[in-house]
Amino acid sequence: MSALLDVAGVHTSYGSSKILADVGLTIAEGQVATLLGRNGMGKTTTIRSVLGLTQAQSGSIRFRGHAIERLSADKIARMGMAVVPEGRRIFANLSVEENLVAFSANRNSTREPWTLDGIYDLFPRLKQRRRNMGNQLSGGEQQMLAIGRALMTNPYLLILDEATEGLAPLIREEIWACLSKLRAQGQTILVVDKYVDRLVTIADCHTIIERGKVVWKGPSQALADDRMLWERYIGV
Amino acid sequence: MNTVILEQTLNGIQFGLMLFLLAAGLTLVFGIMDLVNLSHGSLYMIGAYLIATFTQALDSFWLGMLLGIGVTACVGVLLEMTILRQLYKRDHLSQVLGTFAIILIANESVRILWGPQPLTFNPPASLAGPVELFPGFEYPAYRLAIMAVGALVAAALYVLISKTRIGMKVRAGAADREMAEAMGAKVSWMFSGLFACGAALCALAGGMLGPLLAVQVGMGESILILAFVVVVIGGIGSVRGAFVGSLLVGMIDTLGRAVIPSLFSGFGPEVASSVAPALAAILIYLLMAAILFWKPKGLFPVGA
Amino acid sequence: MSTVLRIDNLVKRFGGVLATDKACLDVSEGDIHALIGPNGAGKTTLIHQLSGALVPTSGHIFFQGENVTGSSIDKRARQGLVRSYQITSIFKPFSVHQNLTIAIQGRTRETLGMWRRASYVQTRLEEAEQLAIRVGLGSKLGQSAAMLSHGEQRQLEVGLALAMRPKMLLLDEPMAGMGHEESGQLVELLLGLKRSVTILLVEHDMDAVFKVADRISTLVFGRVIATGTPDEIRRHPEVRKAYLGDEFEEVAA
Amino acid sequence: DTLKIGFLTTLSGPGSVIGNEIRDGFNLGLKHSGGKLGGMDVDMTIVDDHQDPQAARKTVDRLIKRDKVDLITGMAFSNVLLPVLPQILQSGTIYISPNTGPQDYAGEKCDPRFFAAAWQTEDLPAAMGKFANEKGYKKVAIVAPAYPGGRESLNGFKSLYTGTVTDEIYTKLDQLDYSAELARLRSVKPDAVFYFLPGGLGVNFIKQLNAAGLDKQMAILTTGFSADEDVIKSVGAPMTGLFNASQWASDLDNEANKRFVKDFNTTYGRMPTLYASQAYDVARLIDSAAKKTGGKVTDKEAFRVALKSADFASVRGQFAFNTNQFPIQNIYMRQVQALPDGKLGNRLIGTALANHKDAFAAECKMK
Amino acid sequence: MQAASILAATPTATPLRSVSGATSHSLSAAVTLPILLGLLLLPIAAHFYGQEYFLSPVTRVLIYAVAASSLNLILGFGGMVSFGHAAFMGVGAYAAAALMMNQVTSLWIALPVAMGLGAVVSAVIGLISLRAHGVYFIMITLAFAQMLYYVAISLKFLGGEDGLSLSARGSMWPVLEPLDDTALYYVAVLMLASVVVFIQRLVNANFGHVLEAIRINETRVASLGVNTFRHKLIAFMVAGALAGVSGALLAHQSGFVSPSLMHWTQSGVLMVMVILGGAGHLYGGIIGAIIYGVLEESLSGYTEHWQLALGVVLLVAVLVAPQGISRLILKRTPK
Ligand SMILES: Nc1ncnc2c1ncn2[C@@H]1O[C@H](COP(=O)(O)OP(=O)(O)OP(=O)(O)O)[C@@H](O)[C@H]1O
Ligand SMILES: Nc1ncnc2c1ncn2[C@@H]1O[C@H](COP(=O)(O)OP(=O)(O)OP(=O)(O)O)[C@@H](O)[C@H]1O
Ligand SMILES: CC(C)C[C@H](N)C(=O)O
Ligand SMILES: [Mg+2]
Ligand SMILES: [Mg+2]
Repeated sequence: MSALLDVAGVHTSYGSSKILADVGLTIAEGQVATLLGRNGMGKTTTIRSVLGLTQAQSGSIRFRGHAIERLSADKIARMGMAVVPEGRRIFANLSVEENLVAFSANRNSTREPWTLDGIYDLFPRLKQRRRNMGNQLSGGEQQMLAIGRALMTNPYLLILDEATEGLAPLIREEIWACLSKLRAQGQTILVVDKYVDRLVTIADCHTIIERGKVVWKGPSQALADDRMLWERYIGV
Repeated sequence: MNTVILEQTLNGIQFGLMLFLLAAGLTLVFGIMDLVNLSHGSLYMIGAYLIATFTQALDSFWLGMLLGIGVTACVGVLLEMTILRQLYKRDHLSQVLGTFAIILIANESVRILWGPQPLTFNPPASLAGPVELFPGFEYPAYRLAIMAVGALVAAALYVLISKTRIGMKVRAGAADREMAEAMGAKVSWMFSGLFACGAALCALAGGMLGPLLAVQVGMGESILILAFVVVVIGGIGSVRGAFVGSLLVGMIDTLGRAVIPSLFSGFGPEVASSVAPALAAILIYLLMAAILFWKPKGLFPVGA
Repeated sequence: MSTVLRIDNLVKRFGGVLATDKACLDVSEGDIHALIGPNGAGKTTLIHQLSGALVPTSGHIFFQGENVTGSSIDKRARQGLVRSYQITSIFKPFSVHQNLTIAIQGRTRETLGMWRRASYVQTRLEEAEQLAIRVGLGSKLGQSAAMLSHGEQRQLEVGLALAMRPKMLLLDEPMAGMGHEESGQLVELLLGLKRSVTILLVEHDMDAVFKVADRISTLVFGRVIATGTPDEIRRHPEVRKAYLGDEFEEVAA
Repeated sequence: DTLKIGFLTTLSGPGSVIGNEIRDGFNLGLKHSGGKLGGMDVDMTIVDDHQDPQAARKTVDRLIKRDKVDLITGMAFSNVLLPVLPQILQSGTIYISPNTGPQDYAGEKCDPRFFAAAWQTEDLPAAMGKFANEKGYKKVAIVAPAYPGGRESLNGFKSLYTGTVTDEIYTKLDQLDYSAELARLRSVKPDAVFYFLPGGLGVNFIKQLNAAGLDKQMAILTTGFSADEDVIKSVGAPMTGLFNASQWASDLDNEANKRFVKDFNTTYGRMPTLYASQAYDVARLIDSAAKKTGGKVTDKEAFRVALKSADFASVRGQFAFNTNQFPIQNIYMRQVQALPDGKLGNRLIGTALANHKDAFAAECKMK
Repeated sequence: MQAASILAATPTATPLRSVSGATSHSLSAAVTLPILLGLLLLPIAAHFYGQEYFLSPVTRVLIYAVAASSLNLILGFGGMVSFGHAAFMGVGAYAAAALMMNQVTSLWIALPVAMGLGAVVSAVIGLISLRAHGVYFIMITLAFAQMLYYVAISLKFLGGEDGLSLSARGSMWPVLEPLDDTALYYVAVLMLASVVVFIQRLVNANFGHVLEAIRINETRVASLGVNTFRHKLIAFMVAGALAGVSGALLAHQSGFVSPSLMHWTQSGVLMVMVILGGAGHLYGGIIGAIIYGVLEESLSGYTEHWQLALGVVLLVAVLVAPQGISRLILKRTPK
């Protein structure tokens, strides 16, 4: 399996404050990887750097074999990367259905792309709300919509930044189940989430960052075995 | 008596539809790019000047119109790419200052290029006279043509914005530009395209109204405020709202000017001459204040 | 124990959507009362109505025996009914310290002075600093709120509500976006407030809810379908079906 | 010695045609006086007043206090002139009006330093009122902008018209769309419509009136202000046959006029309008008066007396100042016709009011 | 407090700013004193060089500086972008003209009356429009200003559209005769100085801090127990009152009032001054008014096309000094 995403030596800052120092991360095709760490450690910043939303000062980011660290966000997205962003960021002036349809595409040329019906099967709640505007949804409904919106582009790499924030336990479970299903279908995924106990059962490999630096990398088994790591870096 | 009401109604619709051409571009640029573009009126002026000049040079109204619209769209894109683009991420205040500066520059440049005196040009000869709509009722053919153009553009715009995927993407870019880019939208191109559209609509309005009114420096500002009123009444970013708002404003303005003076005629022409026109003008603002009082986000609020 | 907050047949309609459907609820003084329910059940809508941000279609809200259904946000806040927001709502250009001093100004109603320098009020500055420490932002005092991470902003959000020294706090998903450690701290904080402040807590983090709540109500489709102790709720079949799910026991265990 | 002139006029907006004519006419008069006035070099500051009194007041303040001009002239519109005139007169500066002649300053407020060299605002409309009687129009609707010049013009028309005024319509001074007013006219059905709409306003009015087909339903009456060469040029054939009153005509038979019309044509490539003729006369008037005082204007009183004697060859033929320093002159009737060269233009057809004096001179206490 | 444990690890990459209660807007003596001194000496210099004419435009600029500062209070500090501020100036100006018509010549009467009227009119407008937000607020204030504009046009006894000339300048005890240019100039200087001091105290006081918080997040301030509407209304009235005073002074300075004083373009110019100078900066209104006024006066002396130059200057200003010129010159970092 080749690396779908390869991040090496990335430094990123906001203005004068340096946030990331020498972050590295590799995700092979078909893998589910996580990025873990406490609040404010730079998880979102790493994701933003990868997505091209925040320009990295230095370092290399390769996606599907292309160097993307200087590309614009929209270019990177069209290469097949989609994000469920922190805070959901639903398009408030589009209806639920328009949110899903507006950017739908088959970017990874799969034979069974996600369709509107597929998303509605996954989240029946959205189907009930299909005519509502984005800003007329509850927090959790917005979260479902954000996931659906990302899936509708059929990305090579799906990035979830705290995608279970604000979801009811039942729905959260459905998301985990959905991730497992996606993984089974060969979807490559990068997840940031605080439910580490769930992630170790779903993901293949993990990266922990602390104050902008990678402090640990390893497979699920290693993480599951080492409770010290949890306490030290994730605060569980 | 009935024909007066009919004629005034037609006048109101005609004025409203022209207002719509301006308001449509304004509301899109405002709602979608979140840009308070005071210089929208300048594009209307530039369009009118270009069309007047081309019409005279080519001796054909429609050719002049076509060429003028094209060139104005280019001017719009140029303006967008060089200056306005820098203003998108700024707050509304900077945008007000920046686009106010553009008004000054545009006005003086036009004054230098074309001189301070208004240009006049005539509608195509075929539309110059009146047509008899039904026995005993004549109405200027040109004003009918204006209505047709306005209605056509309104329909096309509505479909483009609310029914196509391009329209959705553009609206998405409006709601959250960064997120739209992260979804793969080339927002800067979309915005340039949208701006070109807005400029073209301005030119169309300028070209259609030019023969009726006058092509002069400052013509943009006087109508700009009305266009803003329309945009706000309709709900910022809503093409449908702009349409309804335009017709409302056009109607109220025309009917106000027609009816109010006769209400005051009892007080003698002296009073009527000073109070009536002022009152007629107040109506529009009263309408806006009232609408915003009941519907604080306009008639057709959009999004957040 | 007396009832601090009484919700009586509250209804809120958005066009065709019944977001709150004849909801009834009593919250006793000093309790931490958790409100759970599926996404879109109407929890946030209820909080909006309790705080005064939304006007109910019908029904009544009584706070400390007084009908507050129609009164404004600020009036309720002055009476001691204070909320935090699900979507973070802080003064982003201000520093953490400034955020908190404004909140204290609101509580002490020192808002109309036009001559004396506000920054000369030493006690206020000190209180704000103490508050910052309390919500875990002691080291970020001078940093502008915009530059805090998501989780840190959530901490500040809670700080603003606490600055009001409320009689009753309405917390809408205060833990969303917080890491385990921060959630843990917040749980400690809430436990510390127990008895002195009545709390209505909306939260999807069940670990936290079961740890702090005295009573739990479950909202489904705008109706309160069950109210009880944590144990009762945990075992309540309808709640499990609508919200917790079957796997929950193993997760919570 | 130099003569400092502040020349303030309207050079932009719908009224700019008028200001433009006034400036060009004055410049030609200056040229015909040998580039000097009364033998003095002329230092002239030309400023656009934008037809805005606030702006005009600032400019006048500067002209008087900073540039210390000897006299001011140029303004086209009464709504600009009236607010600035007190400022000018209080400072002792002479003002010679090449166009508007408001009623206040013809009567009670008449002032030794104020000269109206064109007409009193009621004069030409009054002639049209008399003409409407002669034509036998029983019902006339009248239209003007709501501002002093407009109100006075309609008063002027009414002063000699003996039929019924069916409708008195006032419009906004910056109005360009007359659809509402035209609809009103259509419903009132008068025998004729008299309108006073200076500059571009008049152009739009008559164009829109024609487009609405109203020209076939009522006779059209207007003054020279809305039927002169500038208007004919932009409106064209529909103007044919229009009667209009003016104190001047391009085919008035006198030497001064022939020279003026010919040279204006060669210098500017167009026929002059009555505005140009008025301003031309102002330049010639200043020249004559300054000559009389021996090239000195510092003696304001002497210069004033010299101006009042109006010892110059007006393009209007006979011309004299009344006691209120407003003109005594003939008002002619003209008609728009195809001229011998095939172009459309005004032709003199008779005298409407001979040796006309304005109606307010009696209220003026000056001798 | 058992929960007081601070986060174990926090990134400290961001530099800590000095800790103060809230934003501070100081009146730096190094800037103010020389300017004040210069303003006080200007007439003497003008007389010496025989350039008295310049007192008129400078007085005008100072009067506009008062109006712009009052607008800056609500626009820059309070976030209430009023597009109708010229209306309050107009109200003050008409008040002064009406008093003058009735032989009330003392500015000691005219100025307070204009101030009161400005406050009353702004209270009425504020009561209705302050419920709106953002662009809708802008447009509602515009609507009311336009209504006042047309009311002024229709009021025959105040001159209607044609305007009203003041018969003379007012007097101001201890000067008992009509003020000349120099005296009026000093009145304007005094007025501006007091307005600046007042605004400076206000924005640094409790009220100012709350006002700024309202600008940033009004609902949040309300949920902190503050009646935001009342605070906005008070600020709006203060600004309206100050604008009224400046209008009265302008009437006496120019000797003529007309509806065009209230035209929306006038409100636009006031806004441009504030933004140009720096919205929310203590000196924003003043610096904006001065730069705008000086540009207008000086450029119009050089070229008929001065508006082109003015436009270019404004455009450059907005591109290089997004926070306004005052922040550029005075190097005060924005919050
Ligand atoms: N726009 C910004 N400007 C300056 N600093 C920022 C900005 N956004 C985030 N930071 C800082 O960068 C650091 C890392 O933030 P980031 O959002 O990447 O954290 P995170 O790991 O995603 O945290 P969380 O779990 O709370 O979302 C934080 O300390 C935060 O204060
Ligand atoms: N302005 C609105 N217009 C129409 N429907 C709305 C509006 N606001 C909320 N709703 C609907 O009302 C219902 C209740 O929403 P609410 O935000 O209260 O849910 P919630 O219980 O807080 O959910 P979550 O746990 O996901 O935050 C949802 O179905 C939502 O779609
Ligand atoms: C004829 C017009 C140009 C001037 C008009 N008589 C006035 O008094 O304003
Ligand atoms: Mg994050
Ligand atoms: Mg919620």
